[in-house]
Amino acid sequence: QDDPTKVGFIYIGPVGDGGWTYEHDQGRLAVEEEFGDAVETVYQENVPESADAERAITQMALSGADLIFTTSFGYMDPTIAVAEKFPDVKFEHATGYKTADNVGVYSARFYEGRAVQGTIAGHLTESNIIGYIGSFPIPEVIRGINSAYIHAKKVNPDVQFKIVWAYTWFDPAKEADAAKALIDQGADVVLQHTDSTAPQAAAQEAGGVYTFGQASDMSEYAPMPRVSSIIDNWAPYYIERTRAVMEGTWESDNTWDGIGAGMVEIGEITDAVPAEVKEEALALVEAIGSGEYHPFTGPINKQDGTPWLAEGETADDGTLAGMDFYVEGIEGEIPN
Amino acid sequence: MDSINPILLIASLMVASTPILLAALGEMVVEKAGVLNLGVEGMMITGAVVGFAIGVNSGSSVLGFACAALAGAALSMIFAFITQVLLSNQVATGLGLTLFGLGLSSLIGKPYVGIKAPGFAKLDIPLLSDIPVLGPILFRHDPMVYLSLLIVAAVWYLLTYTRAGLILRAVGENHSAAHALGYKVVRVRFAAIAFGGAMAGLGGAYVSLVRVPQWVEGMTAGAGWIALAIVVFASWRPWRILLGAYLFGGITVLQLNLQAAGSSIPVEYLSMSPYLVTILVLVIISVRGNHGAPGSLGRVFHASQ
Amino acid sequence: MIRLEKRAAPSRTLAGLTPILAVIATMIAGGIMFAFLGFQPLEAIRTIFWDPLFDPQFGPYSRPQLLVKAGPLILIATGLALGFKAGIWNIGAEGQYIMGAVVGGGVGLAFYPSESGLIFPLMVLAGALGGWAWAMIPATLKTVFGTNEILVSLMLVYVAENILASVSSGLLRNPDGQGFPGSRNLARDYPAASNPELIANTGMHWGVVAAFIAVIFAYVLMTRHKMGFAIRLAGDAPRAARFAGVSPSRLILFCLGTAGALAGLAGLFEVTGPAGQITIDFNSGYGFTAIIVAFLGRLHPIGILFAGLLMALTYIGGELAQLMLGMPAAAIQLFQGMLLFFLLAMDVFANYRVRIGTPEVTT
Amino acid sequence: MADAYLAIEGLTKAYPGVVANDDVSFDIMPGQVHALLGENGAGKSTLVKMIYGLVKPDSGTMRVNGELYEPATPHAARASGVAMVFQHFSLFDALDVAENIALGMDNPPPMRELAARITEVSHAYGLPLDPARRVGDLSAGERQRVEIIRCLLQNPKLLIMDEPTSVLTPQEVDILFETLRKLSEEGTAILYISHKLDEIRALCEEATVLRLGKVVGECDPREKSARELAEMMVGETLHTPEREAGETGEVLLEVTKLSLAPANQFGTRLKEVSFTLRAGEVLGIAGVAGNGQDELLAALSGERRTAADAVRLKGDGIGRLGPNARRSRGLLAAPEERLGHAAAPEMSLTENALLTGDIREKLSKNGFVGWKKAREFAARVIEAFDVRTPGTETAAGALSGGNLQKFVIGREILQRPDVFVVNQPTWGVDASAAAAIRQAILDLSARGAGVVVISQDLDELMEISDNFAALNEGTLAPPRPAKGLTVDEIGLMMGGAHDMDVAHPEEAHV
Ligand SMILES: Nc1ncnc2c1ncn2[C@@H]1O[C@H](COP(=O)(O)OP(=O)(O)OP(=O)(O)O)[C@@H](O)[C@H]1O
Ligand SMILES: Nc1ncnc2c1ncn2[C@@H]1O[C@H](COP(=O)(O)OP(=O)(O)OP(=O)(O)O)[C@@H](O)[C@H]1O
Ligand SMILES: [Mg+2]
Ligand SMILES: [Mg+2]
Repeated sequence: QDDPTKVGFIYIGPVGDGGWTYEHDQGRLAVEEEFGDAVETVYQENVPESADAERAITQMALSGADLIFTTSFGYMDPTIAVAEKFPDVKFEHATGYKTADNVGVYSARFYEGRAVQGTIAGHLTESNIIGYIGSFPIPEVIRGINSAYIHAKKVNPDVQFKIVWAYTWFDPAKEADAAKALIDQGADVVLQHTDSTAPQAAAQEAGGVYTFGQASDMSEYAPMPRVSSIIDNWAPYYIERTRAVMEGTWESDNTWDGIGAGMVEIGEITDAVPAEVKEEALALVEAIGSGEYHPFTGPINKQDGTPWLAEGETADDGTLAGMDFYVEGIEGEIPN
Repeated sequence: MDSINPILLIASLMVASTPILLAALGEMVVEKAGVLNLGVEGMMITGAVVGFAIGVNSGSSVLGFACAALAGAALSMIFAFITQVLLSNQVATGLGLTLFGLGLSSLIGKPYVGIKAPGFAKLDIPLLSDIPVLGPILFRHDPMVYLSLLIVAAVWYLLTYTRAGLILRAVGENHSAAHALGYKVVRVRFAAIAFGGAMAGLGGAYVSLVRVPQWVEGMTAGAGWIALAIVVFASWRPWRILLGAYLFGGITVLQLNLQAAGSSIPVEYLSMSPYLVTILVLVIISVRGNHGAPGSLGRVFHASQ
Repeated sequence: MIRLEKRAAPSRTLAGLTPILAVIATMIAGGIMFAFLGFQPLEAIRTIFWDPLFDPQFGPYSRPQLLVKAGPLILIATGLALGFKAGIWNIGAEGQYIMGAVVGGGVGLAFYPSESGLIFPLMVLAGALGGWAWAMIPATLKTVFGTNEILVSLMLVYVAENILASVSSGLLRNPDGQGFPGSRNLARDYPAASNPELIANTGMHWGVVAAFIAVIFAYVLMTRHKMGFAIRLAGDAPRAARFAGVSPSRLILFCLGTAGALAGLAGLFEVTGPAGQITIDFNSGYGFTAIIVAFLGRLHPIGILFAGLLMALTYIGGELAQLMLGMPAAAIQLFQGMLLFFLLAMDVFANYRVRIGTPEVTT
Repeated sequence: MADAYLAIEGLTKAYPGVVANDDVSFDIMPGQVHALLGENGAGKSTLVKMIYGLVKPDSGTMRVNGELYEPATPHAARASGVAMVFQHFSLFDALDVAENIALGMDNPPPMRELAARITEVSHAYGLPLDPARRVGDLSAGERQRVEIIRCLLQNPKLLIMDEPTSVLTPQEVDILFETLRKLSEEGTAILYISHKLDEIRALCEEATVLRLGKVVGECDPREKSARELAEMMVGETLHTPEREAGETGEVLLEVTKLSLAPANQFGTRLKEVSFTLRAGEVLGIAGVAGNGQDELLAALSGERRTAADAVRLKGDGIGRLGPNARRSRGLLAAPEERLGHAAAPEMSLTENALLTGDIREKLSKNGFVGWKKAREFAARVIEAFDVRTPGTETAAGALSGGNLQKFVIGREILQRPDVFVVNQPTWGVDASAAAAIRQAILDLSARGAGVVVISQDLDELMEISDNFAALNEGTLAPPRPAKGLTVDEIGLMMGGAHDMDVAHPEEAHV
């Protein structure tokens, strides 16, 4: 049949958010570029994680989509529900854990990138205070905080983390305020796990504060304050899965890729970072990418001092996936 | 808990409060003329996108602000036409305006996503800004912060001491009487609504050009509603608008500072505190007797001829 | 010269006719806007208004979805309209909707994994109570202190959203959910707490049933009952209402309470059915959209029924337009804003006579 | 007449379904005090609104000093020397006196200067005013002064007064007349509208009578009796209310030391009001509006609650009961404000009948309204009180003031109250309608009910009351038998001239 393969995307935010949804849409465009007329892509933006999600996915399946990417955690149950009704359509759900014959899941090991950020941040800070803007207290974010903290501490034993929970993925004004509050509190490096560039702008205005791009490169703030970034690069995965559908080789899987597979990219480390620090960071990227180093390698204790990982032991994916504790040394409590 | 530096706190609350201050001042003038426009949010977001787009294209934030004011005023004219000429319900029309503004702004804004804003220089008045304590609080802001303070003073002066202000208040207080004395109620209200729109536009542009600064859909995130609350809170008085806006901005900034400083108050409570405090203040004001609402506020005026 | 002359009483014919005129005008203006954005206007209008109903591919699925989408809107708007009629401005239904879902869902989750048939009715009750209690805050503040209910109810939306974020990543979080925010799926994994489709492929669930009951209840209340008369009286002439023995406080408590309870019910039915679980943003703005529905329906229960369906149609049609034509979501929002503007603008014809020229002299 | 100040020629103005002014012509001489008479709806207000530039005539001309005069706005009218005191106040409660006055002037001097002039001129005319007071805090009489001073400050050549005296005490009326006479001596023409024919006879030297928009006569009112004037207006012979001096019976209503805080910031506090009302008695309570009449009515109707024993009905303390509980016990009331208080403007007459008739007429059952019964009740009111309306489904707001007043009073009287409290039963109602309403009140008392009539119209009170009391700043002077009271005595009971001085003509140089 000559019909182009139809690939659909369900987005949580507007494609114009410059962060999470934006990067997924870049992946969609990469699919179009790769296959040209052989594929047709459709997307629906601003789909709330509510009853609307199930309808949006169903309508997409009804419209003849062969493969549908649902790109937010909250779409998990709706994706499974729709997949039951459309056995011939393949579904890919981002960041979830429920699979079915025609539902695969995929996610990225952002914590690998956080280890690199932590290393750079630990070196750069002079006040020894690193600010961290959290979105929601969920395992992914907590993993990132832990990973960053462990590596910052490794290169700078005096380092201290100050964490602000914004309770949003994306609210520029709030993120700007959070960044300013952290800077007012003495932080000279600000890490963020929210998606807008507002913290970058706040840091630029304050001067002398380092930041890292999140989700997308945010290179417009390079070389300062943005000294590096974690980029979600979904393109290779989307191309690969689309090809699998076109060739009839698609099977349900559970993908959790990181730096090695190119799903997590480390954006250019700018010259604002001293050369030897940059070298050390790149070496870490290399080691993680090749699999010779795992960011969660013991000995690591939990915040309350109980041992978690013994010397040389690495964390298993199960514990990581549900991580709900800080490691030793981080102050404060995780909001329940 | 580490100490919070009050000087930095005051300096940053001034910036955080400026958008709602501008929008609330505009809305106060509108309400003083007897009109309740609930579309502040829609006008702000439109101002934000237009200000940003013009700022980026021309490279001039000043031009961006000017156009944002025009855009807010232009949008408010839809409201003015439907409520003042076609005599529709103001509450519903205002809500429609918000919906419309949100849609319009995201359409206009599509090409501007992910672009950096043009710079907007701070004044940083040389000697003054180095004065300890007062320096950072008073003399290291961008011109819009000063302009907003200037507008507070100007609105206060205008309403209290000038004939135009007197007529505006008269129209809002009792539109039938104002009409009987020969004042053009609808015309005065059109002007007030346009001013309110322009101020909301300015407030929005301040978010996209200075505070954040970039364009993102829905970026005003409810600031327009807060502005409306502040008008009541201030009992329709300009200086209290300033107080209200700074209080709200102050709590918003303070709660984040408390979090960053490792306060033991649970995060949920901190992040809902600005709204809870607003409710509390509204209650306190109403206990004292909520006077000052213009007599004709929200009522339809129809001059039968 | 064009002048408006107030009619002694609003014209009923025109009041019925203007919504239709408004829809047509919106289609025309919307068509022009779509053409501006580079879409085929007729195709866009057809996709929004026709395809969800009659397209062979989507119709069979979308038609029942209209009810699913309209159900909560109608339920909430019916309650809001009672207050609006009486001049009580509850614009915080979104918060009451959230609290209904949280309290009702929470009660259900507390009994997990019970299979008792009492669970669901209990949850319904708790949901209504949750919404009611949340609405009682502005109601009480207004009756005791005279605090402005518009602002308090609105501020409470933000508070409710914070509570929602907190409980969905804390208290009500699914213990088997790998630490992600969001409760257990009530619709899929907890049969005793689920609100399923009652008749297959109709979209009819308890929430829709409740919406229809609410409409009938409100209709009877407003036209036959003394309370409805009191509500209309208070809206038309508050002093006359007091003279007639209507207690303003009781009215405020009744209107806000009913609206809150209905919004709470809508939230409960939503999280136990179509949405399935309590998540950080399960509330997709129904509480605010319902305000528009209430006005589109001219605060009349039957009008609200149609307005809710119409609004649902533009949502679902809008989704199809996004999907099939690549139309941005914002264009749909703009379109809905226009619809409201046109309806409000056309109201003038029901309430006023439009005269051109100076009146002729009749003796 | 070439020397007329204002010459009106063939002025016509139509509203949908009614010609408010039909080919009206007359002249006003400089210095003349000219009365405009007519029933309600005769077109008086419409005519003066045209002169003041608020309403545009459909046809006809006006000339001022022989020049064509076509004011497009009140500003233009003021520029030509025309000033107007409105039938309904055109004041702004939340603004102060000086601001209110400034708003009525086209080129007011700076506020400080204006304040000085207000003090000066108001004293000169014996109408003292404090320019810094908020208008909402003023009594009705003082508010009237604001309107008048606003006009005087503009040195008008023609002063229009649309029913200015309805809120003044007799002494205040005297002072006003003094002022007007003085103005007329100085050459100011005055166009004076009032339903109080005795006033017209005392003040005016020329009268133009309107009926249904047409001029039906001109006369010198000093040469006519009030009855003749009224009959000119109505076009038929008038009926005077009759009463048989019946015996009064047992005590029905007892008010003892009734005190009440004002409902709003502009209200009046009631101070230990006491009186008793017997079966068959009509108690007239006089007083200038704003002296606590609204509060007294609210306390009696049940809209405001008091100590239980402050109000006793047939021996039972009912101070804590609401309006409906009082209705079921036989106490009914009719407030002053027809639209918005006694009746809901957008609702039909049927619904307005239900508004108070529900309890005694049993119009609802288990909370459900019997619309058929309500409609029948409304129809009975319309029938019995000759309410001119197309039908029971007409909105109350569509009725003329007099017809609505008949409906409101009729609605209560048909419910056979034991005690009836009414505030301003005939305010702004024309002579024939007023006579009908007064007769109905007398008939009610003749049937053994007690009636409290609160009114500013002393003639009315003298005509129908057995006992007479006056309310002044919330205090009620003890009731006295009406027979034998003089107008002067009554005026003093009402608070006299409220700190006014009688004008000293030689001082008044504006
Ligand atoms: N603004 C208006 N628009 C339309 N009609 C009006 C308006 N104002 C008054 N009317 C009409 O005027 C009539 C009543 O006017 P108004 O209240 O001045 O009474 P009136 O003519 O003085 O009569 P009455 O003698 O009974 O007091 C009604 O029939 C009403 O329809
Ligand atoms: N704005 C209006 N629209 C329609 N009809 C009106 C309007 N104003 C007045 N009328 C009608 O014009 C007629 C004259 O009204 P007008 O107010 O001039 O009477 P009036 O003589 O001043 O009565 P009153 O003694 O009650 O003050 C009334 O019958 C009224 O119905
Ligand atoms: Mg009248
Ligand atoms: Mg009149």
